[in-house]
Amino acid sequence: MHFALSAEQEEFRSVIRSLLERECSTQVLRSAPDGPLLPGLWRRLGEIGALGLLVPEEHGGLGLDEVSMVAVLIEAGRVALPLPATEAIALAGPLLAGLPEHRTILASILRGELTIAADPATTGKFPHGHTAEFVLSGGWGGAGSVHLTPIDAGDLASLASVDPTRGLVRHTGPVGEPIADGPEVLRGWRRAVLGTAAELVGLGRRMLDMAVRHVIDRRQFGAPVGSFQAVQHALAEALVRIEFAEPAVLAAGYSMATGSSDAGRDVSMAKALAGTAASAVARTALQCHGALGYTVEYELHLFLKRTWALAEAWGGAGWHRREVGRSLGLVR
Amino acid sequence: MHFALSAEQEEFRSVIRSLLERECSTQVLRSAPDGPLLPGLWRRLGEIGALGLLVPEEHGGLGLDEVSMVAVLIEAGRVALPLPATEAIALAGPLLAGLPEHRTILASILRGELTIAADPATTGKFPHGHTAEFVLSGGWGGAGSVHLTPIDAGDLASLASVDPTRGLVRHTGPVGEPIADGPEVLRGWRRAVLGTAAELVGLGRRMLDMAVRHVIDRRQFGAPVGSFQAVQHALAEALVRIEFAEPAVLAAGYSMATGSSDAGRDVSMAKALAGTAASAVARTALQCHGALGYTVEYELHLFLKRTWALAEAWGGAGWHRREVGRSLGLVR
Amino acid sequence: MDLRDTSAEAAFRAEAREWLAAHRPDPPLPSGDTAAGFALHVQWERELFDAGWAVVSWPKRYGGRDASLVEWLIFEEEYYRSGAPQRVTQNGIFLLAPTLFAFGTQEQQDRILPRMAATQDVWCQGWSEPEAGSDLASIRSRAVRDEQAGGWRLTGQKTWTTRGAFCTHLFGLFRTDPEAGRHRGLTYFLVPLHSEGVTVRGFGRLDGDDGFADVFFDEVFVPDDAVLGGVNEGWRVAMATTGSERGLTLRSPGRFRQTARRLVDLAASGGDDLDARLADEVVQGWMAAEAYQLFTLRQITGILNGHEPGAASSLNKLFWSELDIRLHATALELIGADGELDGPWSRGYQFALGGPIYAGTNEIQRTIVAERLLGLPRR
Amino acid sequence: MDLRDTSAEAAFRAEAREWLAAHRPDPPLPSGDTAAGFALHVQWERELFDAGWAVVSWPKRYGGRDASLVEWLIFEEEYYRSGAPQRVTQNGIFLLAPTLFAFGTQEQQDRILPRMAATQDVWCQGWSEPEAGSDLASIRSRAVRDEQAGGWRLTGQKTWTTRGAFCTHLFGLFRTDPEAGRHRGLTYFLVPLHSEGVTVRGFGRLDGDDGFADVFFDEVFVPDDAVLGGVNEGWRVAMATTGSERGLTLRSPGRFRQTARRLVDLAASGGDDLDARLADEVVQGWMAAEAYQLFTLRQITGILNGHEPGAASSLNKLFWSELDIRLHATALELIGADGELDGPWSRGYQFALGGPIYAGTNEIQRTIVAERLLGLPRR
Repeated sequence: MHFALSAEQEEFRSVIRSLLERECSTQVLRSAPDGPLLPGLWRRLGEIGALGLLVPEEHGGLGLDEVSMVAVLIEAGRVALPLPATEAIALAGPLLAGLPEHRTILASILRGELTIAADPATTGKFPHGHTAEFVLSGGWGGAGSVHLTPIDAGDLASLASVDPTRGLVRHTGPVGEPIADGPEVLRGWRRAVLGTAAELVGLGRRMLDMAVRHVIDRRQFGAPVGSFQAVQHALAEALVRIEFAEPAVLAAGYSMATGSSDAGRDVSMAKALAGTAASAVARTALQCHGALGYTVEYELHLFLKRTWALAEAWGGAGWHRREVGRSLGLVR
Repeated sequence: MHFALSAEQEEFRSVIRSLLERECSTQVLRSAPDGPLLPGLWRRLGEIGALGLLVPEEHGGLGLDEVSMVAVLIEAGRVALPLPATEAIALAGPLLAGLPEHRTILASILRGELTIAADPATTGKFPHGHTAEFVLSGGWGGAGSVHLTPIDAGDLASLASVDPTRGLVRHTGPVGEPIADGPEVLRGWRRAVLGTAAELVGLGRRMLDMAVRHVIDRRQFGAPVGSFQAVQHALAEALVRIEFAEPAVLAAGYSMATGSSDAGRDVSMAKALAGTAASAVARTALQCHGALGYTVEYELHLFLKRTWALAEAWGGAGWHRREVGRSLGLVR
Repeated sequence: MDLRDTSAEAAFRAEAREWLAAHRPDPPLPSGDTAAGFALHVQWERELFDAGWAVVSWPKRYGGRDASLVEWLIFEEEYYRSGAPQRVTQNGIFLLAPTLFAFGTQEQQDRILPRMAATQDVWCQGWSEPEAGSDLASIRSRAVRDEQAGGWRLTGQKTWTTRGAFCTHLFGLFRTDPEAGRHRGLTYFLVPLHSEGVTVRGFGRLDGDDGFADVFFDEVFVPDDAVLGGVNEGWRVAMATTGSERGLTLRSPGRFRQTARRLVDLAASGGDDLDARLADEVVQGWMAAEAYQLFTLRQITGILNGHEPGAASSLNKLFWSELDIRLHATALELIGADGELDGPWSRGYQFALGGPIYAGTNEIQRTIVAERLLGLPRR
Repeated sequence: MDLRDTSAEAAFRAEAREWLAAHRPDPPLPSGDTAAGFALHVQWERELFDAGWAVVSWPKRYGGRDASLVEWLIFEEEYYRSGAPQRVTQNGIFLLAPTLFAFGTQEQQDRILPRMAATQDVWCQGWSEPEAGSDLASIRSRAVRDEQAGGWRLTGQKTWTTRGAFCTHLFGLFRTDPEAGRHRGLTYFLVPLHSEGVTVRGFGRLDGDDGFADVFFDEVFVPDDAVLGGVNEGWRVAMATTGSERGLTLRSPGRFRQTARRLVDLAASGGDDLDARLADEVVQGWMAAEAYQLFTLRQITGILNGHEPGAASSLNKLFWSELDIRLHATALELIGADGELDGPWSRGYQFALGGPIYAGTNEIQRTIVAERLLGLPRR
C-alpha cells in the first residue's frame, strides 16, 4: 500500500501549477470566456503535454493515467481555469485517440490549437461553446453513444450563467456522427465526472486559502477576525471537508487507472464528496469574507460561482449518491 | 389575531409547574417507574384536574382544550414526568368520556388513582406497563380501532429501555374490547402526538437551561466555559431551535381546539419540529457539559434519554414530515 | 389564543388582496438594484403610495392607514403572496422610519416622512465603512462642528451601501467626539446625497447588479437639523434601528412563505419523479417558513402586550437568513444543472447568501443571543 | 500510488482473517465496562496475546510481530470486520505504549511493555480532574518529592477515568513544581493502583455501565522509576500521547467501516420499503467511513515517508467522532421506535456521543486545527 503521487506525477503537477499560477491570474479569469490571453494559455497547456495526458504515446499523448489527470485538474480547479480542460483531457483525447479519421482534430487539441466542448445530456446547453469548434454530445451516465458535432453546423446563442466565465451557450442544429459506444462511453463519462470532482477539490482549496488569508489580515474589535473562535471553528470544519474529500478523488483515479470493478462507485463517491465539500467551503469562505466577499470587485465570487456550476455539472451530489446506493444494493 | 395563552391558561400552567417542580425532583424521577412517591404525585395531578383537562365537565373533567393540554404537557416534559400523563390526558380521558360502561375507570383516572398505558402500534411493547392497569392499543396513524385491554389479562415482562424511568414492558395476551373507531381514533392519535410534542418542547427547555447554568458555573482556561464563542454560539442555535418549535406546537393545539381542517398537518409539523429541536438541544447540552454530562451521577442524562425515547414515539420526525408532505401533495 | 383574522383584519386583508391582484407589476419588474430597474420600482412604489399601501402602519397624516401591527403583517403577507417585488424603499421605511418615530423631532418627522412615503426621497443606510463591518463601533467617518454655519462638516467613507448609487438620501453614523471611546461620541446624521462634497460610486454585488456603493464625504455640510436623536447619542439611536433591521420589520414572514409556496409548486411540478429525499427537504423548508410565521405571530402578540422584542430580534435574523438559503438551495437541487442559468432561483440564492452577512453577521447575532437572551458571560 | 496489499501484506491479512474467524468470541462478549464483562475481555485479550495478535506492531521481544504500520491497519480492519470486541487494553497499548517507546528508559520498556501486551497489567489514563477537563494544563493533583524514600508522594483526584475501577495501573500527569506556570511543572507518572493510599470509586457512564472511576491519591508513594520522560517534562510527554489518542491509533478506520457495513445490512434488510431519504443517509455514512479509510491510508504513507501527523491528528478526531454519531443516528432512525430498546445500536449511539468529548473535546480540536494547520492567530 502506498497512497501518494509518484515523483514523476508530483513533478508534472508542480509544472502545471507554476504555469497556471503564472498565466491564469484572476485578471485572466475575469477576461473569460474569450479573453485575449486564453488561446495562448491553452497552447502552453498543449505544449507541455497536459491536454493529451491520457492519450497513448503512439497517438501523440503522454500515456499517463487517471491519477495524473486528477493531480492536474486539481490545479486547474485551484485557478478556476476558464478553459475546457476536463473536456479535452478526460473525454476528447481518449475518445478520439483510437479513430484515424479524426487524427487531425486530435492533434489540434493536443497542440492546444482547438478546444472542444461537451454536452453529455444532449440538452444543447453547454459551456465553452463560443470558443470550441466541436461539441461531444451524449453519453450521460455512461450510456448511449457520444457524437462529434461541429459547432458551426448549428446556431449558437449565449446563455446567462451564474458563472459568466464558463461561456455557456445554447446550441441548436444537427447532431454529428457517433464516434463512441459501449465501454468507451462509460469510461469517458467516468473520467469527465472524476475530472470535475478534481476541479472542485482545487476550487475548495483555493477558497479556503483565500478565506484564511482574509481572516488573518482583516481586523475587527481590535483583533484579527481569524482569532475569533466562531471563525476559527468554521474554517477548521472547512478544512476537514476538503481533507477528507481529496483522498477519495485521488483513490477514484487509482480505481480507474487499475480498471477496478468498483471504479464507477468510486468515481461517484468522489464527485459527491468533492461537490458537497467545495459547496460547503464556498459558504464558509463567503461568510468569513463578509460584505467584501459579496462584491464582484473582490475575487472570491469567481471561485464561488464556478463551484456552484461544477457541483451540479456531470451529475450533482444527490445523483451520484444514488449511484453509490445502487452499488450497495440500497437503491434500484 | 392573538397568539398567547389566556390568563386562565397561564394560571393553570403555573399551578402545574409549581406542583411538578415541588413534587417531581430529579430524585423522584430517578425512582421511576415505581418509586414510592409517584402514586401520590399522580393523585395530586388528579386532584387539581390536570388528568381530565380535556374531559367535558359533565363527565367530571375540566372541559379545557388542546391549547391548555399543550401548556400542561410542556411542563410535564420540563421535569421529564415519569408518569403516563399524555396517555391519560390526550387519549384515555376523551376516549372514555363518552362511554357510560367505563365510567368507573374514567373516574379513577381523573382522580389519579389509576394509570393507563398506550400501545398505538399494537406491538405489545409500551411504557408504564408495570404501573398501569389498562392499555389502550391500536389507532396508529389515526386509523383502525382503539381497544381497552386489562393488563393483568396477559403476561408482562420488563424490557430494557434506553430510558429506564419509562418502565417499558412487553405485554402478551388477548386484546380487549374496542372502545373507539373512526374520527374519535383520529382525534385521539393527533392529541397523543401533540402531547408528546409538547413534552419534547419542555424537555428541550430544561436541557437548555441546564446547559446554560453549567457553562456559567464551570470555569476552564481561567474563564467561564460559557464565555467561549464556540459554546455561546452552539447554545444560541439551541435556543433558536426551541423558540421556533414551541409556537408550532401551541398553534397545533389551537388547530385541534378549533377543529381546523389542517389539524392533522399542523400536529405532524409540531411533532417533527419539536422532536428534531429537542434532539438537537440534547446533543448540544451534552457537549456543553463535557464528561460531567456523560455520567449517570449528574442529572442531564435523565432528560437526554427521555428525549431520545419520545422523539421516536408516536411517529418520528421523518414519519411526520412525510405526513406533511402528503398534505402538500408531495408524497403519495 | 385566536389565530384567525378579526372581522376588521379580514376586511383589510380582502381589500389588500384585491388591490394587489389588480395592480401588481405583471410581468415582474427587473431587479431594482440596477439604474433602469430602480426607476421602474420607484414608479411602482409611487403607485402603492397613491393607493395608500406604501406605509400602512404609519399615521394617516404621513400617508399611512394607522394600521395595526397585525394588519401590517397581513399586508406584507398579501404583498408577497401576490408576487409583488421586493421594495427599494425598505431601508427608509423599515429602518429609518421607526427610528424617526422614536427619536425624531416633530419638524424632522413632518419634513422627512411624507416624502419618504411618497418615494420622493429614497433613503439608503450608511453604517459600514471599510474598517467597520461587524465592528460597527469602530466607525472613522467624522463630523466636525461648524459653529459659524450652524451645522456639521462630514468627512469619510461609507461602503457596501445598498442601492447607494440610486438613492437620494443617506442615514448613518459619524464620529462627533474623537476623544470618546468606541460606542460613545457617535452621532446619527441624515444626509442628502446631492450635497456638495458627496461622491457616490456604485459597484457590483455578488449577483452582478450594481447594488452596492461607496459613498465618499469630503467636508459635506449638513445643518443642525440633520442630527437625529442628539449629538453623541448615535449609538443608542442606531441600536434601535438595527433591532428593527435584523428582526421583524425588514423581513416579515410573508416573503419566506411565498418562497416556500413557490418551492412546493416547483417540487410538485416534477410529478411522481420527485425523490423522497428532496421531498423531505422541501417539507422541511416549508415547515420552517410556517414556523417563522408562528414565531412572529407570537412575538407580535407580545409587542402588543408591551414586550419589546429587543435582543430577541436576533432570533428572527438567525432564523430567516438560514431559512432563505435553505429554500433556495433546495430549489437549486431540484432544478439540477439548469440551476446554473440566471433565473429567479439562482438570483434568489445569491441574494439569500447575503442574509447571514448583512444587518449584522449571524456570528454577531449568536453572540447577542448568548449574552443577552441566555445570560452567558462576556469574555 | 498502489492501494493494493503487497504480497506480504496479503499474506498477513489472510493469516489474521483466518485466525480471527476461528477465535473471535461468539456470541459477542458483554460490555467490557462492567466487572463481569471486563474479566471475560481480559481472557479474550490473553488469547489474542498467546496467538501473537495483541500488539502486532510491537517488537517481537515484547510480544509483537514487528508488523509495519500498514499491517497494523490491516489487522485492525480484519479485527473489527470479524466482529471481535472493542479492546479494554486500548489505553495502555495505543496511548501509553507509544509514549513509552518514545520517552521510556530501556528498563521501563522492558518492565512494563511485556506485561501490558500479555494483559497482566491493564492501564487506565489519568488525565482529567474535576477542575481540569478541556483545560488539561490546570491539573492540581500534585507529586511531592520524598528524598528519603527515593521517590514521590502523589496526592489529588483524577476523574472520568475510563475502566478505572477494573484496571491495575494508571498513567497520568501530576504537578511537581507548584510554582511553575500551567503547562510547566507537570510530570508524567506511572502508578500501580494497588499502591497504598489509592482509592478507586467506579461510577456510571451515560449508558449505565460503571465505565468511569474517580481515582483518589492520598500520599501515594511511587519510586523514581515511575517518572516517564523526566521531571517537569510531563506536558511535552503527554502531548505525544494525546496526539496518538485523538488520531490514528485509538480509532482506526476498520472499526467505522465495520459499523458502516452493519448499517448497510440493516438498511438492506428492510427490502424495498427503504425510504430514499434514509437510503441517502446510509450512503453518506458509508461514504464517510470509506473517506476516513482513504484519508488514513494517505496519512500512513506520509508517516512512512517521514511526515509526523502532529496536529493533523485533530482532523482524524473531528472526523471519526462525527462519523460514529452519524452512523448510529442513522441506524436508530431506521429502527424507529424500537431504537429505544437496549441493543447494539442504542448502546453504540450513546457510546458515540462521548466521541466529541473524550480525548480532547472537538471544540479544542477545532482550535488546534485552526491555529496549527491553518495558521490562524491566537486570541
